[in-house]
Amino acid sequence: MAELWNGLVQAFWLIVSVDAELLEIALRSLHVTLTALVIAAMIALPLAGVLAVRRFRWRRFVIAVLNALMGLPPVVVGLIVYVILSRSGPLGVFGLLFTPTAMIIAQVIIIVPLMASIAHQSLRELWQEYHDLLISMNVTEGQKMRTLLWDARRALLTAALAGFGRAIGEVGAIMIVGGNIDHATRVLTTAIALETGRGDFALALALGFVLIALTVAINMTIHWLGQTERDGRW
Amino acid sequence: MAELWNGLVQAFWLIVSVDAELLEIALRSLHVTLTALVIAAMIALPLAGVLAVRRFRWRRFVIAVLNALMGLPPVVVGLIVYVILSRSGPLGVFGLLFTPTAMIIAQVIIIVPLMASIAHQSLRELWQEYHDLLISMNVTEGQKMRTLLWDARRALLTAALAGFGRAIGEVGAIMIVGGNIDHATRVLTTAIALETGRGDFALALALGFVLIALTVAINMTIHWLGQTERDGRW
Amino acid sequence: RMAVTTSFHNSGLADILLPEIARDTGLEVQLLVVGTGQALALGQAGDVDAVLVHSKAAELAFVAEGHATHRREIMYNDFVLIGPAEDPAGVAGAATATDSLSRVARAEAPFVSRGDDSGTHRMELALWAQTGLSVEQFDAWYKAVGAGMGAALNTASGLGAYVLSDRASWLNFGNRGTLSLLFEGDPVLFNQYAYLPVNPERHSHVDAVQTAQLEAWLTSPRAAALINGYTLSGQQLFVFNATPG
Amino acid sequence: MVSALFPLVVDGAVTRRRGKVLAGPVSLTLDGAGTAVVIGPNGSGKTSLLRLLHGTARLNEGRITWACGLTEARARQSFVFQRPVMLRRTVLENILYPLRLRGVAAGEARKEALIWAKRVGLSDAVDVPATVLSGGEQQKLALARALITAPDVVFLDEPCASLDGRATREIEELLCEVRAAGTRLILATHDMGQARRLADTVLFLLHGRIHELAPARAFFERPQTAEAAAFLKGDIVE
Amino acid sequence: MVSALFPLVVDGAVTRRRGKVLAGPVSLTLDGAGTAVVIGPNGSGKTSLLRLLHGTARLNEGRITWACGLTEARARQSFVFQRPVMLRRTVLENILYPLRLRGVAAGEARKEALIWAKRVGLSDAVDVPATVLSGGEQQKLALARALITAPDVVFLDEPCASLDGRATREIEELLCEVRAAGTRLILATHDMGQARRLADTVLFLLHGRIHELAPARAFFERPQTAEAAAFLKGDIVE
Ligand SMILES: Nc1ncnc2c1ncn2[C@@H]1O[C@H](COP(=O)(O)OP(=O)(O)OP(=O)(O)O)[C@@H](O)[C@H]1O
Ligand SMILES: Nc1ncnc2c1ncn2[C@@H]1O[C@H](COP(=O)(O)OP(=O)(O)OP(=O)(O)O)[C@@H](O)[C@H]1O
Ligand SMILES: [Mg+2]
Ligand SMILES: [Mg+2]
Repeated sequence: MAELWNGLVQAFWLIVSVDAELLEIALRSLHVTLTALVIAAMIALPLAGVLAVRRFRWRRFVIAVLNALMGLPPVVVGLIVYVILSRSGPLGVFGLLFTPTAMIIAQVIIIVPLMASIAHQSLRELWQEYHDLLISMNVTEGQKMRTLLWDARRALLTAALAGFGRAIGEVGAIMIVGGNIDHATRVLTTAIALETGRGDFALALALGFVLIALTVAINMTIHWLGQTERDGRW
Repeated sequence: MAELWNGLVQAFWLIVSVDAELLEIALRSLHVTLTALVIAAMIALPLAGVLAVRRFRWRRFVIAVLNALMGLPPVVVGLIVYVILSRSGPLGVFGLLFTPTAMIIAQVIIIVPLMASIAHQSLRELWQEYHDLLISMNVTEGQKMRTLLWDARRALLTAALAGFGRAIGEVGAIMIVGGNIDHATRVLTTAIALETGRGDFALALALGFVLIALTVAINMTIHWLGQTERDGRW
Repeated sequence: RMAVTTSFHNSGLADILLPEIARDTGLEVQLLVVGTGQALALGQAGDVDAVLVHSKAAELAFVAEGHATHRREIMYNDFVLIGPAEDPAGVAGAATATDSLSRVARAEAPFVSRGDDSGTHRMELALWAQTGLSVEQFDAWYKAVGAGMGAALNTASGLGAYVLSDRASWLNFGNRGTLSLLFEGDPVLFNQYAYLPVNPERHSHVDAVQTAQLEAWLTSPRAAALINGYTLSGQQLFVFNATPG
Repeated sequence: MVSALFPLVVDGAVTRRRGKVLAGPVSLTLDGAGTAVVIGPNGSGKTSLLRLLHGTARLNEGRITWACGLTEARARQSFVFQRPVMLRRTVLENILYPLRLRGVAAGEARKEALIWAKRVGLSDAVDVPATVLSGGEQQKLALARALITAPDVVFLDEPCASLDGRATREIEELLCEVRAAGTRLILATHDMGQARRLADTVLFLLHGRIHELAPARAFFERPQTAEAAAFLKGDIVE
Repeated sequence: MVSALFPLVVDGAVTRRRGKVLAGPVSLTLDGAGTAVVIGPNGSGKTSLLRLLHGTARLNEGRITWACGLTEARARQSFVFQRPVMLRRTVLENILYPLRLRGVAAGEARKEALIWAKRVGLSDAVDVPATVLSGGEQQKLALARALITAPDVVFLDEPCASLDGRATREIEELLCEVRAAGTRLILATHDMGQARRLADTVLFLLHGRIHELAPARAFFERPQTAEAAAFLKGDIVE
C-alpha cells in the first residue's frame, strides 16, 4: 500500500516541479498517440461509413472480423511490424525500426479496428433513421457517408476517445518496435514498464498517475469543447 | 519476413496436432477472459444504464472520467492490483497474487470503462427515442434501465466484443499480477511475450496467430448466433 | 545502436558509461534493453550494430554462424542466490552454489526460474545440471515465470521464493519485500559479459568503424577505471577483464 | 364516478425551451368528466400544453395541482404522442408492456393485450415488429398501449391524424366507451369534425396561450374571439 | 410541358417483406400531368405502393419502367414521407441539403432555401434544430425540402395529416402551383376532402392491390365497386 501513496506524492512533485525528462517523454507520448489517432481516424471512419451504408456480400463477415481484430494482441502487432520494418524485412531499407514512426504504425494497426467497430455501431443507428430520406434523394455513396459522419460526429467522439485511450495506454507493441530507447523512443508507458522491471514501484506508479491525469485532462477538455451531453444537441 | 511465414506454418501445425500445452494455455486464456468479461458486463452495463437515464449533477464529469479511464495503462492497473494483493497489501491474506483470480481482477478493471463507455453511447441514442414514452408511463429508474438494456441488446454486443478483445489480447497487467508461471498462470499473451523475449519470433507469431484465430472464431459464432445485421432486426 | 541485456542495464552502469563514451569518442550509443535471446535475434536481423550479453554458449554459436565478426570479453559480475530472509531451505549455510540449490530442491521451497533462455536462466540450468536433478521432474514449487530479471524478482518477492539473480539487478531492485541475499561468492557464479559487433558483411548498413571504435573504448584503460570504479551501495559490481589488444 | 385526480388546477403554468415559450402562461381548472379538445394552428402549442399538463415537459413557472397529488396522478394518466414511439419489440409486447411494468403476470397480460389488439383492429399483426407497422397501425397500437391500464386521464395528441375514415370512426367510438367508463380525455386535433363530435369543452390555443375556453356547442356556434372564428372558417371546406 | 420521365409503365409490380406482400401485384400506366391520389384504408399499402413506384421499396416481381430510364428518373423525383425524417441539423440546413447535394453554391442554396421556408411558412424557425419542430412544422419542412429541387414527380404520403385547416389550404395551393409548373404529383391521403380537391385520377387500394382506378370526378360520383362506395361512405360525417 505504501507504494500507492508514495506514487501519488512522487507524481505530484514530478508535475509541480515540471520535471524536464518527464516532460520530454510525456510530450513524446502525446505526439505519437495523437498522430496515430489522426491517421487511424482517417482510415476507421470512412471504413465504418462504408460498412454502415453499403450492402455487399461479405459485409457481415467483414464486421465480424473487424470486431475480432479489436482483440489483436499488441505484442503480436508489435512483432509483425517489427518483422516488416526490420533490416532483414521488406521495408528494412527505410530504417524505420526503433523510431517514433514505427510506434505510430503499430498503434494505428491496433486502434483502427476498435475505432471502426464503435463508429460503425453509431453510424448504423443513424443510417436506419436516415435511410429512406437519403435514398429518396438518390445521393451518392460518398455523400451518404459524409452526411452520416457529419451528423453523427458527437457519437463518433466515443470512438475517438476509445482509440486515444487504447493508444496512449498501450505498451506491448511500442516496446518491441520502439525499443524504449532513452531520449529517442521512450514514452510514458514504456518508462513505466522499465521502472516496474527495476522494482521501483513508487516511481512506476507515479508515472502511471501522471499518464492517467494526462488522459483525464484531455478527455475533459474535449468534452467541454464538444459541448456534449447538452440538452437538445446531438 | 521468414518469421511471418514460419509463424503461420507453426501455428497451423500447433492447431492440427492439438498440442497439449497450447491447449492448456489457450483454455486458460479463455477461462480468465470470459470470466472477466461476465463480471465486467455486470458492472459496466448497469453503469451505462444509469448514465443514460439519470440526470445527476456530476453526470458529464463521470462520463468524461469514464472515457478517460479507457486509457488506463494496463501496466499501471497491474501494479495497483499487485500492490493491493501482495502479501504486504491489504488483501494479501487471501494470497490471490499470481493466481488466475488476480488476472481476472486486473482485466475487469481494464475493460469496465471501455465497455461502459461504448454501452452508454448506444443506450443514450435509444433513450432519446424512448424518453417521452417511458416518462409518460412513469416507469421506475430500474425499469427504464432494464427496458433500454433489453431493447439495445444487439448494440451492446459491440461493447461486449470490444471488452473481450481488449481482455484476451492484454498482456501488461496479467504479466505483473499473474507472473506468467508455467502451468499456473501462463496464458497465450504472456507466452507470446516470453517467446519474444527469448527471441523465438516465429513461435511467438505462431501463438499470436492461434490467438487471433481464436478471437475471430468466437466473434463469428457470436455474430451468427446473435443473427446481427439482419434486415429489420435490432 | 547496441542491444544489451536487462541485467546490464539494470546495473545502472550504462548511465555512467554512455556520457563518457559520447565525450571521448563522440559516439551516440542507443541502448535496446531486451532479454539475451531477443538481443541476439536483433543482432542476427541486423537491427542493432552490436550486442552486449552474457551467455557464452549462445554467443559462440552466434559468432560461429557468422552473425558477429568476433566475441570480445569485456567484464564480469556474478550471480547471487536470493531468498526469503527466514531462509527455510537453509541455503545460507551451503558450501557451493550447487549445494545451495539442492538444498532448495530438498526443502521444496518455492523457487522462481527466469525460464526465458536468458544468460541468467542458462546459468541456473547449468547449476541444476550439476546438482544431478532434472528440472523437468520438479513440481509446483519450481516456478518457471518466463520473464525478465526484474519481473522474476517481483514474482519472487511476491511469493517469498528463492531466485537466482545477477548482483547488479539485485542491488538495483527496489521491491525487495522479505527477500535478502543468501548465497554468493562461488566462482562458478561468475558471469562473463562479452561484446559482439554485428557482421558488416551480413548487413551493409552496420557501421564497422563505429563498432570498432566502441570496442576499442570498452577495452581501454579508461573504461577499466570506470567499470571497476562503479559501485552500488558500497559494493563493486563489475570486474573489468578485457584483454587489451 | 369521477376520478380522484380531479379537479386539476393549473395556475400560470409556463414551459420554455432555450428561452422560447412553448406554451403558457396557462390558467384553467378541469373537472373530472368528459372530453376537453385542444385546437389551434400548427405550432400554437397544443402538444406542448398536453406535455405540460401531463408532466413530460418541464414546468418553468406557475403551478399544476392534481387533487390527489402528483405522484398518485402520474401513475393514473397516460399519453398518446403525435408521433407514436414504438418499442423495438413485437406489437403484442408493445401493448402488454405497461401491464408488465405494473407486475401483471405474463399470461394475464398477454390475454388482456390480445383483447386490446382486437379492439383497435390489430389482431392480425400481433407478432410483427412494431416498427414496421404502417403509420395508422402505429397510432392504433399507441392508443391500445395507453388505454390498456385503464387510466383516469388520457392525453391524446392527434390520435387519428393518419387513420382512414372508418378507423377514425371506430377509434372515436372506442374513446366514447372509455369516457363513459369514467376516463377523462384531453385531446388535441386538427379535425374540426372530430372536435365537434367528441368535445365537451374546447380550448382554442394561439401562440401558446389559451385564447378561448368554452363549452363545445357554444364555441362552435358563436366563437367569442375573431381569431377563433377565423380559424374555424379557415377550416370549412367549399 | 410534360416531363420526359413519363409515361410510367408499371407491370405486375410486387413488393414483399419477410414473405408478406406489402403492395401489388400492380399494373398501371401514368402519364406526365396532373395529380394521382392514392386512397385506401389503413394498412392497405398506400405507403408501400408509393415507395415501390419511387424505388425505395424493393421490387420483388414485375417491372417498373420510366420513359427516360431509371437512373435519370431517380434524379428527378422526390418523396415526402408519412413520418418526416429530420436531419440532425437546423431547419434551414435541412431545406438546403438537397441543393448542396447537387453542388449549388452555399450562398445560392441559402437564398433559395429561405424562399422556400417562407413559402411553407417556416420563416421564423429557420435556425432551430429541425428535430424540435412540431409535427405540422416537420411536415412543412419535408415538403419544402422535397420541392426545392423542382423535381418532375413528387410522391406525397399524407403530407397534410397533421396540418391545421389553414395550413392545409395553403399547402394545397402550393401543390397546385407546383403542378401547374409541370410537376407530377402522386399523393396518398385519408382526407377525402383533400382527395376531391386535388385528384385528377384516383387509385383506390385494398389489401395492396389497386381495387379501382378511375378519373376523380367519376370515382367520387359513382364508384364502380361496392368496397369503394363503402369506403367513401365510411368517411362521410354525420
Ligand atoms: N425543444 C424545443 N425547442 C425550441 N422550440 C420548440 C421546442 N419544442 C417545440 N418548439 C416550438 O414550439 C412551438 C409549439 O410546438 P407544439 O409541438 O406544441 O405545437 P403544436 O400545436 O403541437 O403544433 P402541431 O399542430 O403542428 O403539432 C412550435 O413552434 C415548435 O417549433
Ligand atoms: N417491413 C415490413 N414487414 C412486414 N410488414 C410490413 C412491413 N412494412 C409494412 N408492413 C405491413 O404492410 C401493410 C401496408 O403498409 P403501408 O404502410 O403501405 O400501409 P398504408 O396504406 O400506408 O397504411 P397507412 O394509411 O396507415 O399509412 C401494413 O399492414 C404493414 O403492417
Ligand atoms: Mg403537436
Ligand atoms: Mg402509410
